[in-house]
Amino acid sequence: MKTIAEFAIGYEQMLDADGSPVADLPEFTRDGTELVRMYRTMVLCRLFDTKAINLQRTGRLGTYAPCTGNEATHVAVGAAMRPGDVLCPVYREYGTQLWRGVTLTEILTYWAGDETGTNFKGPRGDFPWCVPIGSQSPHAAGAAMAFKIRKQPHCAVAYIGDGGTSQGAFHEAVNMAGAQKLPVVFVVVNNGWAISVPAAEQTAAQTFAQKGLGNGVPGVQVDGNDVIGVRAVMEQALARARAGEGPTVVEAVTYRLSDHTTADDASRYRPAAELAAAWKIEPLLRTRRYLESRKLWDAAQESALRAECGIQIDAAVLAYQNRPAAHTDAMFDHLFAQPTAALTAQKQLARRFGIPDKH
Amino acid sequence: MKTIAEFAIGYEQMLDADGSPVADLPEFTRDGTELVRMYRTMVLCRLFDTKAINLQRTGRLGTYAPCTGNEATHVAVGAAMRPGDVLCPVYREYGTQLWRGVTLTEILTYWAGDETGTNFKGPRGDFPWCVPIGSQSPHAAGAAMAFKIRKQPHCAVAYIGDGGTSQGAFHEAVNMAGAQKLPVVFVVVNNGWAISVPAAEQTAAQTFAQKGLGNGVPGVQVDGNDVIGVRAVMEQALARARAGEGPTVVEAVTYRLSDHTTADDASRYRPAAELAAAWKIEPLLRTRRYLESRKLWDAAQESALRAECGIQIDAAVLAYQNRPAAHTDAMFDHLFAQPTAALTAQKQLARRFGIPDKH
Amino acid sequence: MAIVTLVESINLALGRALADDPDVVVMGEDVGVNGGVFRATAGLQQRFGRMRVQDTPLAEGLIAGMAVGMGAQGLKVVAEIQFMGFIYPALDQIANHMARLRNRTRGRLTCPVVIRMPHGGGIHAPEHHSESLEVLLCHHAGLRVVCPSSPVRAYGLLLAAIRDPDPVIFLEPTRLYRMAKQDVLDDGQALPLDEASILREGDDVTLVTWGAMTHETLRAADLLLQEKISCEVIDLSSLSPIDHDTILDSVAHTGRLVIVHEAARNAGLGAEIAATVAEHALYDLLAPVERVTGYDIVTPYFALERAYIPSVERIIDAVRNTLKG
Amino acid sequence: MAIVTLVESINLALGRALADDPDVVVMGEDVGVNGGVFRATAGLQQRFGRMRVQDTPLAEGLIAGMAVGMGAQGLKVVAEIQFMGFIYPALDQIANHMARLRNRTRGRLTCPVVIRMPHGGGIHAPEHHSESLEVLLCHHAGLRVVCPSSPVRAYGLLLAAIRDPDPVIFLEPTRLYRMAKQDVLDDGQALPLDEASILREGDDVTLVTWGAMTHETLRAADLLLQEKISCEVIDLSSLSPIDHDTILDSVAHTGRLVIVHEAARNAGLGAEIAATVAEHALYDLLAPVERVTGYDIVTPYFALERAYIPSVERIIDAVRNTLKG
Ligand SMILES: Cc1ncc(C[n+]2csc(CCOP(=O)(O)OP(=O)(O)O)c2C)c(N)n1
Ligand SMILES: Cc1ncc(C[n+]2csc(CCOP(=O)(O)OP(=O)(O)O)c2C)c(N)n1
Ligand SMILES: [Mg+2]
Ligand SMILES: [Mg+2]
Repeated sequence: MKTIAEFAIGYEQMLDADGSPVADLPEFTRDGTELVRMYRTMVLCRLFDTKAINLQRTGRLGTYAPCTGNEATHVAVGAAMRPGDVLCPVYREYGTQLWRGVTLTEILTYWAGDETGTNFKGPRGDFPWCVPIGSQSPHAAGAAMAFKIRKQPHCAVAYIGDGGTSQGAFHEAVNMAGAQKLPVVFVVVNNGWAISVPAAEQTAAQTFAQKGLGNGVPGVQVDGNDVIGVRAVMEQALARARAGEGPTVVEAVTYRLSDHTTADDASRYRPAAELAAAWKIEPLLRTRRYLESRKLWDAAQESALRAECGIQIDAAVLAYQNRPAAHTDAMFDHLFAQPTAALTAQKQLARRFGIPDKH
Repeated sequence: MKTIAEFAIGYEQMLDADGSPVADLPEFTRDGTELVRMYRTMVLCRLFDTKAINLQRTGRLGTYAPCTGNEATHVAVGAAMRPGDVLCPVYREYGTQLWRGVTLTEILTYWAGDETGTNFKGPRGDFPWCVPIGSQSPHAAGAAMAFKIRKQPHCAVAYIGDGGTSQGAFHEAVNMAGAQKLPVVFVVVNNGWAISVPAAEQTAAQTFAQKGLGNGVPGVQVDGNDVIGVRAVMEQALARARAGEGPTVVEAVTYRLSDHTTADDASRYRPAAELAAAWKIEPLLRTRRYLESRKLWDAAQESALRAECGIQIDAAVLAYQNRPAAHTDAMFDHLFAQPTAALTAQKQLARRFGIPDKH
Repeated sequence: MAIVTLVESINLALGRALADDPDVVVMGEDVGVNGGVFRATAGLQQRFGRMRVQDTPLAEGLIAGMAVGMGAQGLKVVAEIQFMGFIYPALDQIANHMARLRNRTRGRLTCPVVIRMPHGGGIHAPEHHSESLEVLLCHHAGLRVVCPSSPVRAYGLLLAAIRDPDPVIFLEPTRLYRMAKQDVLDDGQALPLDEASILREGDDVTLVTWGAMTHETLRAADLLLQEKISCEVIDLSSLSPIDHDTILDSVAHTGRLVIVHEAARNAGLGAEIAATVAEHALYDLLAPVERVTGYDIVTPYFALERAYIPSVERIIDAVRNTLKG
Repeated sequence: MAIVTLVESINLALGRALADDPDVVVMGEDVGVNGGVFRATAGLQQRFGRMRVQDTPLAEGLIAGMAVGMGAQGLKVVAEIQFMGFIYPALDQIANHMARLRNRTRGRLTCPVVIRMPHGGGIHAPEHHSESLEVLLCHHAGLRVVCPSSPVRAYGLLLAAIRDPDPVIFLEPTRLYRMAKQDVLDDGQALPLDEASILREGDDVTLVTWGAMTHETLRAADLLLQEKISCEVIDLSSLSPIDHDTILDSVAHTGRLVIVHEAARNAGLGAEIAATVAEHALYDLLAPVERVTGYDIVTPYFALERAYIPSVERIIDAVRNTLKG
């Protein structure tokens, strides 16, 4: 039997767990302020997570999906993208969204069950959070098709989780993007778990980077806790996409250091030892160490940063808590450009009964 | 960047287009009568196709999906399977079904729009034809899961076309089968076209054998016009599956020598030269040549066979035409084991109005 | 003025939309070189190129999902689903995204998308090619569902659907595709959405139907007229929202209502019409409402499809029942 | 006798079915070690092993499609969909295969499958976690759709669904999962399918509802009783087929009908009930039928869900309307 096709998956890591460079660092790392900005955003995410979980625990927020542990991937993807690009997130990639201009207040408002949180003032073209797993992948292919039709220099970036790659919609989108060489990058955030299902039980694939091979789309795996490595790999994938060479599947290997959401209790299914080991390679510390080694950062700046983040977060929470209360009209006003007769009548009915108390 | 995973796709061909062996032939080819039986079934399929198309053209059959050109693949798959296995076909793999005991009359009855055609008297466990493209793949994974749970030695075989591999359901099933090492083989019949869409536009993948790689499932490509090669590859894949080593994606490269169905006119979209070239490598002639080279076949047997097939087909058509006319009760009698009250009432109503004439 | 079939009028409207608006993109399976399995897109790829008239991979969920992504970028996607029985893989994108995007982003992102598909049976097609599933879409807020009954209405309603800034499901009555021809003026004039149309005025009974069933219903009305029974025939046209006012006005006049649809009876769209009358016109009713529908069974293979599709005889029978009352 | 919540009664029924019948297999996302996101399958994998209580990959279409393949082999699959808003990817398999397999093979292959899922809102869950989509399933012939209203009924109806040789969609009222406890005797006794249950007898108005809305409806009935308005409250229980006889008998007695459901009004299941009454009990009606339902909007995020879910006040208001008539 002769061999007619061969494929390989590469692995990229630039900063190891101690923050030591283990590869030639790319161009962008020359710019220290940029690196610091990335680190600052990572820390903001981490601290915001703590705050949001606390708000939920104290009844001031709905179910919340934390991002702790995945900050390097999220921030690096944001930093590699351009403003005109379109992001199709899942629900926990706050680092990317913050970089692109989504506000902490919008994030809280969304998790408080208020649609105004998805009306981003910043990245007007970005898709909101996508709860139905896998369904965002075709949106990215569609946005990319629009860019291709209009000959625009933009790219779409679609996130998906390790669990999400089991959804057919993801494969359909990857196949389409490959067939039409669409300007899109599919980022698989392999954080080890899909709620209680470990990645190893989700698929026989030894990597998630290879998820596109069946559909003729190349893939690369990167240490998702290495903010420099992820950004480098993303910049290459985005450049390739913009050059009309087609999509890439990027697997970022990281770890969900939190529960799945505040409604979940990972201790029911996840070995404590695995979690402890994951904490040893988490992304923030290694980034800080690297910045310190480059004299771009020190303890004083660290404590200053944490203080600033605290202030920024408190301000966001305040704005969130002071936002106008939702009115029943809001349920009816945005369904259609031209509302139907039935809707107009029902809107009056809803006004009449308002928002009853729970019994 | 270091390489962390490598994959290869092999290609198998045992009989070339002239019918000359180009590899060591497997065990089963020692059995001349078995080879002849395979050839006879291929010829029966070809002649049946002509008859069915003629019946449709003359208003005695509904839309029909021909199998001309794909007979080697279909018969070889049937010959490699065991009676206890379960087949999940698409709609044109008659060679496999005939081998497993489906009758010509049942095939005609199905395409005449009569459900009794799917109540196979032979392979009771086989799924009927599956029109919603891609939706049969999970059925095969499910049947395979049942075999695994019950520790039965059976396998499931799911067909899919080149176009069908674009459906997410196919990838979901392949991923599941890989993750649980289910006893199933996915056969991609790459006949070059999905109605008017050429395989090359359907995907960027250079082979369909690789469709499982993303989900950790190995694949092999075989000359689908080589009945010996296909059977050999299928026997290996089935043996692997039975041994608990998991699924395989088998791509059989063949060609749809007919229109998509009798409702299609391929001349609208398909280059005549491509069709002519495909006729030069079609499966029947090479099989016959090989049998002749082994003194297993000659011109007299050929004409005798064609006469026998004609008689067999005419008998099947007669039985088909003499089948009892469908009664309106049949629409109601098989929905539930326990019919609902509404159904019982509606059944009476349907009786009252019967089957009106067309106006 | 061209004398065309319904499917040709669809083709005219698509060509017009593509010519008028560079943001219009037609996509689907076999819509390109092949011009669609029913020829609805014949010649369009040749005229407008492979970017604006696209063959897609074989995946309905992908088609709908891409339409969401393209629509959010402002493209007016007109996607074809080859048969309504193949809509299921697209429902997640249609219901969870297309119908919701404007609402959940408070108007920031929208979906100016049309999804066209053949609706109903009667053409001796194979399994899964004859389904009437309008109610699955009508139940979802955020969608409009339209179903024309003639070449003229198909042309005008499809243009209206394409120009509407929100998602519209456009159901094309399969067995009318080539049945009757009409003069269609390709003048780019759209018909209003959200409105039913009265096909025939009458005094004794109101018949409400849509799509291909207008054919059997009008024929029943003809035959009944010979017995001096005068039927008002309403073509619902807009399956969501339903133009209840037109129906209620008619029932106020006739006092009798027969609803005819091909889809299964249980939880079919006819129930919504009957329910609304029971709520708002109870005292106008001189007789119980009647529904003449497909039976509550799996759409049969075509050998029995004529026994499944409501017949002229069944419609006449139902009208007689209401007159007994 | 154990005093349990509704979700615990589901767990008891699943455990009982797994213990009684080796062909029963429970599968779904996170149903194994984690015991399900609502704990409905807690402890079952530990008791019955990884083959009979299986975590699946994250793909609803796959779960339903595998259930078809396993069901055709005679396994009694009890599949969990994590929330009803995620049913869409499974609809192709449910509608095009599960509901049809027996019919299209003329009884040769069957699907003894149950698909369980939480139904409705009211628990402050994120987007897509509060949908009421029963009508999408009820419209499909070949399926039974069941929705219990209490721990006792959940236990008996789930056992009946699992033992039924045909596919059953089992909708579990999310906000009742932990609301009220009941004594549930784990005796393996099933309740009859296809039957509505009268929760309270009354003379003035018939209230028909199901699932979680039985809670608000009974409360409305309580408050109305204080004004000497006596309501008969019917828990539909079987959403498909509908037990119309029980409803028609009640309406014959009360002359008034109010239907309460959480799903959107347009083409909701309430329409089928109202339509059937308009056909078969028109002359029993002393007042127009009323429907108290979710509005025809996208299920709002939870900040407004209480404004969306029919309130006790809205039910009382509707009852008063029918009494005016
Ligand atoms: C279609 C669908 N099915 C089920 C769920 C419930 N659910 C929410 S998140 C999740 C697991 C997702 O895992 P993964 O894709 O790895 O993303 P992660 O949460 O780990 O970032 C599941 C099953 C859903 N949201 N959508
Ligand atoms: C879900 C679905 N979408 C569309 C169709 C219409 N259709 C029938 S066959 C076909 C092409 C199938 O091509 P392929 O998978 O290559 O199989 P082949 O017919 O070539 O054997 C299409 C689009 C269908 N049957 N099912
Ligand atoms: Mg994950
Ligand atoms: Mg093909």
